[in-house]
Order: sequence, then C-alpha cells, then structure tokens
Amino acid sequence: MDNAATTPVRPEVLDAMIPFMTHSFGNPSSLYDIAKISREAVAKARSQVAAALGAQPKEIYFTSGGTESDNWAIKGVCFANKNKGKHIITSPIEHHAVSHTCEWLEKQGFEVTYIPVDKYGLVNPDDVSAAIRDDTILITIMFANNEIGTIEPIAEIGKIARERGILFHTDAVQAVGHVPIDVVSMNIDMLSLSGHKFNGPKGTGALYIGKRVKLVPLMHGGDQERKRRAGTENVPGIVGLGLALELSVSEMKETTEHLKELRNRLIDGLLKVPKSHLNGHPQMRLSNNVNVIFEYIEGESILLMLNRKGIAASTGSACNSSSLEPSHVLTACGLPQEIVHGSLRLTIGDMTEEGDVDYLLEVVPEIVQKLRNMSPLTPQELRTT
Amino acid sequence: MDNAATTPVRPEVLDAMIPFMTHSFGNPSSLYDIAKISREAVAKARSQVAAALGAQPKEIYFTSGGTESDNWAIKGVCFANKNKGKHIITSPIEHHAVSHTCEWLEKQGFEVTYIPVDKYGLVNPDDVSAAIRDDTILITIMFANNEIGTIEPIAEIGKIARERGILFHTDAVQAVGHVPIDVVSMNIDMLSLSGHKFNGPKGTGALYIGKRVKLVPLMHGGDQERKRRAGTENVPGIVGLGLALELSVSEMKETTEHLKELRNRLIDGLLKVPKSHLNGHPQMRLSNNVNVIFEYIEGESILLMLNRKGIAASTGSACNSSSLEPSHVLTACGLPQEIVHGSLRLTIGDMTEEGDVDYLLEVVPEIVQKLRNMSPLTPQELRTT
Amino acid sequence: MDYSEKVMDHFENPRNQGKIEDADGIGEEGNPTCGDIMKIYIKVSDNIIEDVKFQTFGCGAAVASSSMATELIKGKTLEEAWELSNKAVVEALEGLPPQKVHCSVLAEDAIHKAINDYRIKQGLSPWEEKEGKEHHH
Ligand SMILES: Cc1ncc(COP(=O)(O)O)c(C=O)c1O
Ligand SMILES: Cc1ncc(COP(=O)(O)O)c(C=O)c1O
Ligand code: FES
Ligand code: FES
Repeated sequence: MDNAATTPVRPEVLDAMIPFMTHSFGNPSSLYDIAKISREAVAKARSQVAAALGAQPKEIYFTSGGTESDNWAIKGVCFANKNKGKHIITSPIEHHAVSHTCEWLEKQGFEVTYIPVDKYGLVNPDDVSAAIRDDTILITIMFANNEIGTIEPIAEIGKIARERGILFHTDAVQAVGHVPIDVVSMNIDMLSLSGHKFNGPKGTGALYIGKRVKLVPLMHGGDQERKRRAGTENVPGIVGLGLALELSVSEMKETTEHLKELRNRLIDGLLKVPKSHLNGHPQMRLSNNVNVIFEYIEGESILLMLNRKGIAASTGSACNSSSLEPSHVLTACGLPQEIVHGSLRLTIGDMTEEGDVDYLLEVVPEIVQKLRNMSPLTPQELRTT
Repeated sequence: MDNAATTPVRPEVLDAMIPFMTHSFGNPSSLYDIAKISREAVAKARSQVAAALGAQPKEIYFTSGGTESDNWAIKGVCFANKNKGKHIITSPIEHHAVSHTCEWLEKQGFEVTYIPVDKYGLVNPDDVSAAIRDDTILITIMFANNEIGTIEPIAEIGKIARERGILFHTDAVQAVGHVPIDVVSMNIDMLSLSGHKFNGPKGTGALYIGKRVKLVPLMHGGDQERKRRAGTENVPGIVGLGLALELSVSEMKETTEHLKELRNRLIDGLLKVPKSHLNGHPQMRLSNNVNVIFEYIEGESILLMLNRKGIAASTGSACNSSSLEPSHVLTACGLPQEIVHGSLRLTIGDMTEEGDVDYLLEVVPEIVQKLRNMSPLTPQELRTT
Repeated sequence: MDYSEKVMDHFENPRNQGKIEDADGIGEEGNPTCGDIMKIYIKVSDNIIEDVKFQTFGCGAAVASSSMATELIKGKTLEEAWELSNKAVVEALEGLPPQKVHCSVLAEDAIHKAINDYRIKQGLSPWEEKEGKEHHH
C-alpha cells in the first residue's frame, strides 16, 4: 500500500518497450528502419503525453524523472530570467525536488517566499496574489501533495499568474494519470511528471513547457529534444511512459471511482481507532491517498510491524527520515511536534482489492494497540495491558 | 556499423532487468522483501561499476546518462568552487555534453581555456601544464574521442593535475567497457560513463567521484545516492548497467583483439580508395573506431547510400548536423574546410562479423565512385563516367 | 530500514515491556531531535536489579535497544548495570544501521537515570557520567 512511492510497469507497457531495448523489430528491418521506427515511436509518445495534458506535442520534453523536471523548470527559468528578477513564490509543502532546488537558488542570490498552507495543506490563491512582487519571475506550487494527498487550487493560481504575467510551474508528479489536467484552461506554463507513478518505467519523466516560456537547459550537450534537453533519448523509456500515461488516462474515471470507494472505507475504518486523525483535505484529495495520525505512537514502528505482515507503507516520522526531522508537510499543516511522529500513509492502486482493505483494517488497530501499550505517553484508559 | 552511437541491450542484461520493472521476483516475497532485493541489487551494481574502474563502491553515483554525468561533474565543481577560482581547462574536441556545458559556464562568468590538439586529435600534457593558472579549478579532457577514436594521454594529464592540486574530470563515455581504466593509478578525480555504449540500457549512466571532490548536486531533491543525486533510483536501469559493464570488462581482452583485427582490415581496405585519409591516431585509437575522409564528396550523401544498403554510419559533415557546421573535432584536428565534409565514421561491435566488413569494403568504394562522378569538385582522373 | 533479525525479534517480541508500579528507580530519557522517549523502571534488592521494565515511544531500534538493554541488566548489580554501554547493546543486537546508533544511547542514558533516581531516593549521591562519553543530542 505504497503506490505513491512507485508502481510496477504494466505488462503491456513492458511488451511495448522490449523491442526498443533489444533493437529487434522482427523482419524485415534494416538498421536504417530502426532509427526511423524509434523516431516515430518517440513522436507517438510525445503525442500521448500531450493529449493527456491538453498540450501540443512540441511542448513536451522527455527527462529522466520528476526530479529532473522540477530542477530543470525552476533552475531553467531562474537562470534565464535573472536579469528580470530574483523572486520565486512557492509553498512549504513541496516535494524536496522543488524545495531543495529553491533553497539552493537562495544561496545563488534568489529570494523565495513560502506561502503558508492551512491545516488541510491548502494554499490560498489570494495569498499567492498578495505575495507577487515586481521582481517575481516564477510561481511553483505542486498540483497534489505526495504525503497528505491534498489537491491544490491550481486553476485559480494559474489564473492569477497569467493575469500578472508571471510564469507558473506545477509539480504534478502525483496528479498526472490520476486527476484530469488541462494545461490550457488551468493556465499552467510548466508541468513536471514522472513515469513510475502511473505504472510506467522508472528513470523517465517529462516537462511540459508552454510556448511563452524562456528557460536554459539543465542538460547541455547534443541537439536532442529540440536542443533543450541533451542526451541520447531513452527510447524504450519514452515509449513506456507514453503508453502507460495513455492507458492511465483512458481508465482514469473508472479507476478513480473504485479507488475512492476503497479509500473512504479505509479512512472510515482507521478513524474508528480512538485518538486518530485524518491528515490532508477530506474532499480535495487524491483518490489513492490515506494519511492518518495515531497519537502516542511512532511511525517507523508502525511501518515495521506492517512490513512484517507484508504491507508496505510510509510515514512522516522523524525516525524514518535520514535527517531525523519530522515531515515538513505535516509540520507546515500546523500539527504539533508530539503527534506528528505517529503518521501513517497508505496509498492504494488499481491492484488493491477489497480484501486488502479488510486485512489492513484488521491489522492496523492491533498494531496501534500493541505500540500504545508499549509507549510511555499513552494515557491509562487507552491501554489494554 | 554505428556502435559508438548506441548499442542494444544484451539478452542476459534484459533478463536481469525485467523483475525490477515488473516487481515480480517469484514467491515468496513480501513488499518488504522487494525493497530489500532492490537495495541489494543496486549495491551489487555499484560494486560492479567500481570494480570496472578500480574505484570504491561509495565513489560511484548513478545518473541518467553520459550527458548528465558530464553536466554534473563540470557544473557541480564550478558552482562548489567558484570562490576559489573561475578557470577551466578543456580541449576543443570534447563531446557537446562537455563543450556546451563549458560555453554556458562562460556566460555565467567562468573562463575556459581550450588546449589545441595535434592532427591526430591528441592533447599534449605539457600544454595542459602550461595552461594552469592560480585560479584554475577544473581540468576536463575526454578519455577517448567519439568521432575519431583517439585515446588521450589521460594518466599523464592526471599526474599533472594531481601534482598541481587541480581536480581532473574525464568524459570516458566511449572508453568505459572498451579500454582498461584505473582511476587510482591514472589520478582521475571524476569520470563519466553511459550505459548504452556497452550494451547496457539507455537512460542510465554513472559518475565516479573521488573522495576529495567537492561538488554541488545537479539534481536537488530526495536523499538518494548519499544525498548527492536526487530522484527515485532507476533500479532496473542500474542493474542492467552494472551487469553489462561487468560482462564487457570480463570480455574486453578477447573483444578488443577481435575488433582490432576487423578495424584494421576495414581501415586498410578503405584507404585503398584514392584520395582517402584516416582521421584520428593510427595506434592510440579505440579498437571499434574507423574514421576516414573521402575527398570531393559529402558525408550525408554517403550515409544515405549506405543506409539504403542496410548500413548505419555517421559523419562529421555539416549537412548532417542541425547546426549546418562541420564537425568541431575534425576542424580542431586542422582538416581544411574543403575535405572535412567527406568524413565517414564506422564503429564496429561484438556483433560485427567478417562478412559485414567484406560487404562494406565492397559497397563503400562503389558509393564513393558514384558520388565522385556526381561532384563538380572531382578531378577528371578520378571520374569513371 | 535494514535491521538484523535480532533487532526485529526484540522489536516484535519485546522483553520486559511494561511498567513497575512500585519501582525503586525510574529513568526517562528523550531525544529532542527525533522526539523519542524511553522510560526505564527498576526494582532493586541487595544492590541487585531484581526486575526491570521499559516503555518506549520510538523507532524499531529504540524499542529493540530498550528490550535488549533490560535483558542485559536484569539480575546484575547496580555497578554492572551502570557499566553497560550502548556499544554492548548494539553488539548484542548484531548491529544497528549507522543513523540508528543514537537510539541505543537512549537506553544507556535511561538506565543511568533510573539508577541515580534509586540512589537519590536511598539518600546516596548520584554517580557521575564518565568523561568523554559519546554525546548524542
Ligand atoms: C510530488 C513529487 N514530486 C517529485 C517527485 C520526484 O520524482 P522522481 O523520484 O521520479 O524523480 C516525487 C516522487 O518521488 C513526488 O511525489
Ligand atoms: C564522448 C561522449 N560523451 C558524452 C556522450 C553523451 O552520452 P549520452 O548520450 O548517453 O547522454 C556521448 C554519447 O553520445 C559520447 O560519445
Ligand atoms: S529513537 Fe528516533 S530514530 Fe530511533
Ligand atoms: S547542401 Fe544541403 S545541407 Fe549541405
């Protein structure tokens, strides 16, 4: 139940990739044909990605993943526009691919404003509007949060950015393939996505770059990707990403309904545990995301016990991070330090079945009770031993 | 015959990758196990790459390809050391992943010295030594050139760099898996490699970073790769790269002997065409590289005709480049503009057979003659019609 | 997290977990960075730790360290228990990941606090921490 971290490649996607790895397309095909077949396959994938976003194929650039897309969009715009201004607007709940990039740019002389979020993790578009300065060159706000699942008011922020003539980037790594997106009506100038979040291959991603955007390359070198992103094209990866995204979008409506049902059952069941709370927005949330806090216990312990029962999950607990700091997302939502450590994130996928939810609702309360019995913080009335 | 451009994935490498794409490792394996299996597989690949270079596993960082490795090494060192100095030393025959990166850094206020090469494309280590300034922070010279196959005196340059206390990076994308390399005895501080140049997967690469190197990330974000290169690890790609490199190195001696034989037959045969010349060094060259010039004709025309006969190749001709400029490598070797356009690069691989060489030696002279008959530059005595 | 089987065993089946209502000494130690808290209860008779229990709010390594540390001091003299180092706990657990070694220090410190709590209650002067002891916060 950790589908937000990564998903396996779908069988039909793998089948489509293999000929481009082995360069064997059946007979008759000369080496010349292989180049042509590859070129056409990349063009097809570009159209598939464009169609999924309401963009033009020539606005899609393939990258090595969500991290590269985020780094490129933000550094690329900043270095290209540093004579126009030095100010960036973002949120405190961005993925580290965005937040660490912004922090590095601060060291290079750029200035960053972090718009606070409410307790659900929502950015208020009015706050974005108020933060715009004469020297603002970029607004970057994520489409949907990877920890708490909250979906941000992207269309509203896009409208403001466009009206004020400021470029707007959104990290949509968790949203693409899961939520309907239209870069035109939402006034998005740049959008990051990552293949392995929708059953495409790892090490693949894309950046949508609208026509009016000026940005410098992150990867200098050869003439690939209209001279904006150098490096030999990862043709099998690109083919896999395109097909996986097309399939996800075509099945989105159905999948979403199914996932929402499972998600809501999970949330309702888990919140029956006393002293538990839902993180993120109750309605404006990804259909695959469940994030709850259990007071008095620590997240890594929950993960370990779940793992022993064959369930993968994730937590915002400090003990489970290499920095030994609790989740910056939960902290930004205003959760007090005492309880932020007990968070559990479960993300479901199309492979998740009702039986999995039942099993989870059986084991989680047992694990929580076991850990609460062990914890010095648990009040007497919640102990069973 | 364009194996320097890209090579297909070997079947055994593909087999090793597939479980990591589909996350199916046979039974019994919990989700917890999958994470562990992946971690161990990445560690194994890191050891395989380290062993191939004479490095320590913790000095190997996985990237998305040779281009990223070059960009990271050069920009990373420059941004990390800009308070120490602004001067970079390189050659005029680097791959664009290096040269365009250096050009961009010039726009950011760095200064670049290009050490001239001789007619074989060789850098003279004494020239490197003479170019070192008080504010030199990086020397970047490629291990082997991708167009003309010349192998540079890397150990000599490494020695100078180490003695003078300057970091030394080498783009070894064409050399790794083909030429013995030892980063310790060669005094290399950073080395770039790319998976698809030795029958590993596209979209994978690595950067060796010696312990004394200080550099900033190119990819900011998560804590992957010892916090130096963010982004979800491309586990199947990493596994494939590691295995492909191990296999290449173990077969290197045998393959090299075989390739040298074919290469020399090819060179000897092609130089029988009148007014033809070998590019690159006759001895210090990659065993897979053949690069010849045919006077009076144009490279793209040769390619097209070869393609029609099922042979892929490459050229330094201006007509075949998107910039409409002739190869910067051949120009740097001092070839006059009139003949630089007639270059043909053939690069062989372990799949190349004697029969392929025979076939080539049959068709190339015919094609050259056909084009010479067509060309207004051809002197009368070389025409057949 | 790459934990040894020994760690996982002590995590899943913690020994001496719970509370001693009429404890002779109680030690509580927390790590302000990761927010974790460990509480050690001891029952002493004739200078011997007759019984020991723990409560822990923390990661797998913290729970396993508590469990192992209590096992190692049960039945020992106070002097022997005082000498138990976090290093011995880590060794008994067949190793901890590097970033988790600090969790075992929590156990050592909590035991020291419990012993000194006992000594103070007995009207004795508390023992002093060794010079140069690894400091972890
Ligand atoms: C919101 C968000 N942004 C960016 C990333 C980075 O993507 P990748 O790890 O594929 O580079 C992730 C996933 O890890 C994510 O969830
Ligand atoms: C010498 C050299 N350096 C760098 C590269 C770039 O590698 P990649 O295209 O895998 O990013 C190449 C290959 O294209 C090369 O031949
Ligand atoms: S107690 Fe927090 S990391 Fe172990
Ligand atoms: S003549 Fe057509 S590009 Fe050279």
